[in-house]
Amino acid sequence: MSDVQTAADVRALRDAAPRAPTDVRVIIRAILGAMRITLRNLFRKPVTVHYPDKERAYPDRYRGLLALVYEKDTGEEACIGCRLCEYVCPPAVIKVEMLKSEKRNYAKTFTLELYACEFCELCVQVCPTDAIVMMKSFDLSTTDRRELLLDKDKLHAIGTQFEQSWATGNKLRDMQGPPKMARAEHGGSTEAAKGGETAGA
Amino acid sequence: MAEWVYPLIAPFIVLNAILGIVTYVTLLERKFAARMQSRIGPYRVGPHGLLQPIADAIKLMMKEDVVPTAADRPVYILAPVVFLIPCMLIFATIPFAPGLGVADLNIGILFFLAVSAMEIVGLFMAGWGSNNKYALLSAMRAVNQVISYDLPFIFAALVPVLLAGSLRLSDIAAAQAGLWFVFYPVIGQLAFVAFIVSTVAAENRAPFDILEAESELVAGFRVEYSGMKFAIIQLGEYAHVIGASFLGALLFLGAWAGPGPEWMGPIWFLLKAMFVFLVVTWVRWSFVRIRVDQILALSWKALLPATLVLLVGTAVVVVWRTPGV
Amino acid sequence: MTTAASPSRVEIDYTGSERLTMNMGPQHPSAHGVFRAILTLEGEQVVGVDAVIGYLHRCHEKLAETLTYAQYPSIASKTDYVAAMTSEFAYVRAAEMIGKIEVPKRAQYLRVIAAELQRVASHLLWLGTWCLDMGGALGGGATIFLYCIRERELVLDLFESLVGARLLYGFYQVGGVRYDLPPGWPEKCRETVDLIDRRIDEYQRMLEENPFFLVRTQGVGVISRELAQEVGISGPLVRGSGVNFDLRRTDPYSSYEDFDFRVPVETGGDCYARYRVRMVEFRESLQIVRQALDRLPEGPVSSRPGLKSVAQVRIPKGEAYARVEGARGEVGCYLIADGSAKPYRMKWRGASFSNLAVLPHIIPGHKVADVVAIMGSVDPVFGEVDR
Amino acid sequence: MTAEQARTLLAERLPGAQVAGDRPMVVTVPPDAWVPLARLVKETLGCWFFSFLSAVDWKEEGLEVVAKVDNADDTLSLLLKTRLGPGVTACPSLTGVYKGANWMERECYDMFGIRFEGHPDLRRILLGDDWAGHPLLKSYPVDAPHPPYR
Repeated sequence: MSDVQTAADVRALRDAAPRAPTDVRVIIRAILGAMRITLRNLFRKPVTVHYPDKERAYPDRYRGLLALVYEKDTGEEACIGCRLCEYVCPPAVIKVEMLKSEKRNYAKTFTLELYACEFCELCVQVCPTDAIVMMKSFDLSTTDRRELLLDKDKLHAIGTQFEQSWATGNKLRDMQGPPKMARAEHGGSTEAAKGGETAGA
Repeated sequence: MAEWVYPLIAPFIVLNAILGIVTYVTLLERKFAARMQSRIGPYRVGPHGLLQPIADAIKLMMKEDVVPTAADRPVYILAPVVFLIPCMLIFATIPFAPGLGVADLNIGILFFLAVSAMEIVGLFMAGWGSNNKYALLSAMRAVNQVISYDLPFIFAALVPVLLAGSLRLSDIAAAQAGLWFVFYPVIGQLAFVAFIVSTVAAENRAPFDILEAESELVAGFRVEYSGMKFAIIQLGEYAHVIGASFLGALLFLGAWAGPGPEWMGPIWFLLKAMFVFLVVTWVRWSFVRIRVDQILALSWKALLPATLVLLVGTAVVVVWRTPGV
Repeated sequence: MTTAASPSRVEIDYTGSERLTMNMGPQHPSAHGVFRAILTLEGEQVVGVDAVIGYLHRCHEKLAETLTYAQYPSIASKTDYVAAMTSEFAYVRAAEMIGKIEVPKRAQYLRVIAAELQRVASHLLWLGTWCLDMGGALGGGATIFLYCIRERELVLDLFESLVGARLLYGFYQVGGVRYDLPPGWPEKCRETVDLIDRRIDEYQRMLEENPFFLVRTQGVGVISRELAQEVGISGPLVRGSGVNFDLRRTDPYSSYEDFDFRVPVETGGDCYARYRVRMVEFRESLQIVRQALDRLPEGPVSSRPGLKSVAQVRIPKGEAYARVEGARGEVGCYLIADGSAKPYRMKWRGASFSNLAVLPHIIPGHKVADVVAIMGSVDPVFGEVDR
Repeated sequence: MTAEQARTLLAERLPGAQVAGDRPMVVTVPPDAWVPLARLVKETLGCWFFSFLSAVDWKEEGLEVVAKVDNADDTLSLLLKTRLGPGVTACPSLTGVYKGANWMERECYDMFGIRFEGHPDLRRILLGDDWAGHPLLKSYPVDAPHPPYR
């Protein structure tokens, strides 16, 4: 750190560097060239979208608001309270309590702190019953932080309010996993594929 | 009407006209710059953003006018006014139509150039008065730059004066009836380019806007101003650029000469001034800013000698062209 | 956040003129994020600089010890949030090197496409913010900034239709990638790549011989070849100083050897040389994306079954250092695994951390305006510096 | 300078060094041979690129300082390790050999509390000066509320 560069060194370095073109023709051509670009853009269509008036087109895999959905056929709540999403969530914003009953289990309470969620879609990925999905909408702003602490019925309300994006647990897992026949010979090679094993986080 | 009424009403009308033009020129610039950057520009306030300047003006008036405690109060408070006065005075000598003007002095352009050099006093007062490191640095740079670019500005403006042979602005405009000075064979184009470059620099517009270089000095000498004082400084700056554009239109583009009936004159004059303003804005939005020492080097080493040679050349051509001198 | 001037700055012979200590940052418009440079000025001349970092420190390395291999990739993208794809790439490769997990060919190609598109998007943001710093928000700089952002939006749209997110993706996972290409994506990608190629010609015509730009960048912030090698900077910075060091060439990973591309090296070492290196890298990355799209093989996108639970990915005991050529240089991840679902220790080697360490050596002697140009050309991202 | 040449050179110049593996080649030395190893690696093996320097907390067995250097021209990459004994928090500094080590060692001190002798300016680089404790030590509680900031 002793050799602190001084202004003289800098001036020497600058003189050594190649000089900017000094003959007038090059300068004029460069200046006019640059101004021609801005002029050409003057007549191009502007790309900004009038956001609040016109809605932006969402791709079908859009990762927006989180929501809980109902079973397609029986119309019941899809969530069985298995807490897999609670374990996998990196910022641990999901809290689920299971309600045991005879045919199948339900989620007694399901809270999601949307203000800390990172929209990484891991919860959607691990959900065995495709209960939690992401919506095609990103207007999450509220005037009060407490509104962002979503409970079960708020999550269900969002589920019906917006259009659901493509990704659900099973679709993601099928896309990731190697095709069926490849999986057979992969079998137990490198890791113990004990599906659905819910080791504590 | 009595002869004292006209000098009273004319300035009142011209000042209000200028205030109107300046506020709407800011909108024109924002829309023009937006389109150049493939975006739309203000469009929410009023139809297509037409009420945006009025909204800005009201906002600035309502904003709290913070005076920093460490500021040198008298200098700080007077600075915006001292800055605004010359910027408004320059419109006194500009004739908007053959007879229509506040005061058509026979030394019109001399008055214009002298007064427009006065704005640097207000600017330095603002920088010094706000007692802020960034403002001080920016005020120093401002004095350097404006002074070194006033000379080329004056020499470029004097070329049409030589061609027209009179300092009175209306005479210069009349002399261009046949041939606009910008189309004068060689001298006209060079003088017009020199005029545009020195206008851009003398008004600290990019690419020479090291005065309020955000990336280094945050907001330059205006950093401690807010509310109405900030509006006045902003108004003064834009008025100065508009004044230079009007002067450019008058000197080089034959002020009110244009096809169409007689009363169309002022409208043509306004359109030409707006054209000059848009050229200055076009330059502003196309280039990266250059450093302080390079700006000064460009002025003293390149622009000043060039305009001097141009002036002498014009003089030689004028003397050679007028028979029997 | 040290307040007192650090003893490390040797007291330079005081030439009597008034000394001004100016704070550039941490909330400075051109500080590229939260970075504070305490500049000691003599008039316009910078005499001494003391860099203060740590404002964006979230202790990623402690976080990595509490999150499993399945969770951490989407957090890893928060280190270098401007080039999120390459950050995840390093972590995931380190885990695969320890567990000797082979990645299917298609996943390797998808990774290369994503990483190169991310380099283009990151360089676009670099060019935009650099011209914005030098040109001013109300000047020509803003014009080039908005053009670059307009093009970057096209790349982000591609990522959005592929992954669903625009800035932080979580696209990579141990053993491959999490998403396959949606239908119609390759055609859209080729069309975007061609458009960006044409637009880069426009930027070059606006800047290349432009005297305003050249005068601001040539001979400014020169990093000599020795200093470059001494401080351990990497990426476009070191290639701008004449050192031919590109990980995609010296240590090819994820089937980079299948593509032919040119590694640009300039000898000037100043801001302009770094600018030229990055402009060539734009074209080379676009070229790689085209080649990868042409030769994209069929097959699975991951060698492991879909993620079903948090602790599904277990890595046997071992350690490895995986490195990736990010947009700013060598992004590395030194991982020590102890056989459980969480790593024992993870050291993140951010490219910007070493690149920034060169600033105190090159800034003194320049004017204040140059400091802005140098900061922009070093292109630090403070998520990666502070981790 | 291929890996074998490097291996033989290391063996006869530094008897105490155990060399293992090839990519990267791991070289473990006792702390007192740390600076000579760095100097040897830089001058003779031509490893000019200083990738990173960090530490690992092996709980009872004490701290281990790790440094990665590369010779980019002929793809020779070395991982240098030195195990500080249990309870030892002092280590010779590499700033004399590599300028890049300056900030890295400051971060290592900040996170692990290892005092590097010979470092020109050893102070915290990422955390505030008034921060108590060194976060990356295994003994540092993960989510216990930290007094001053909660």
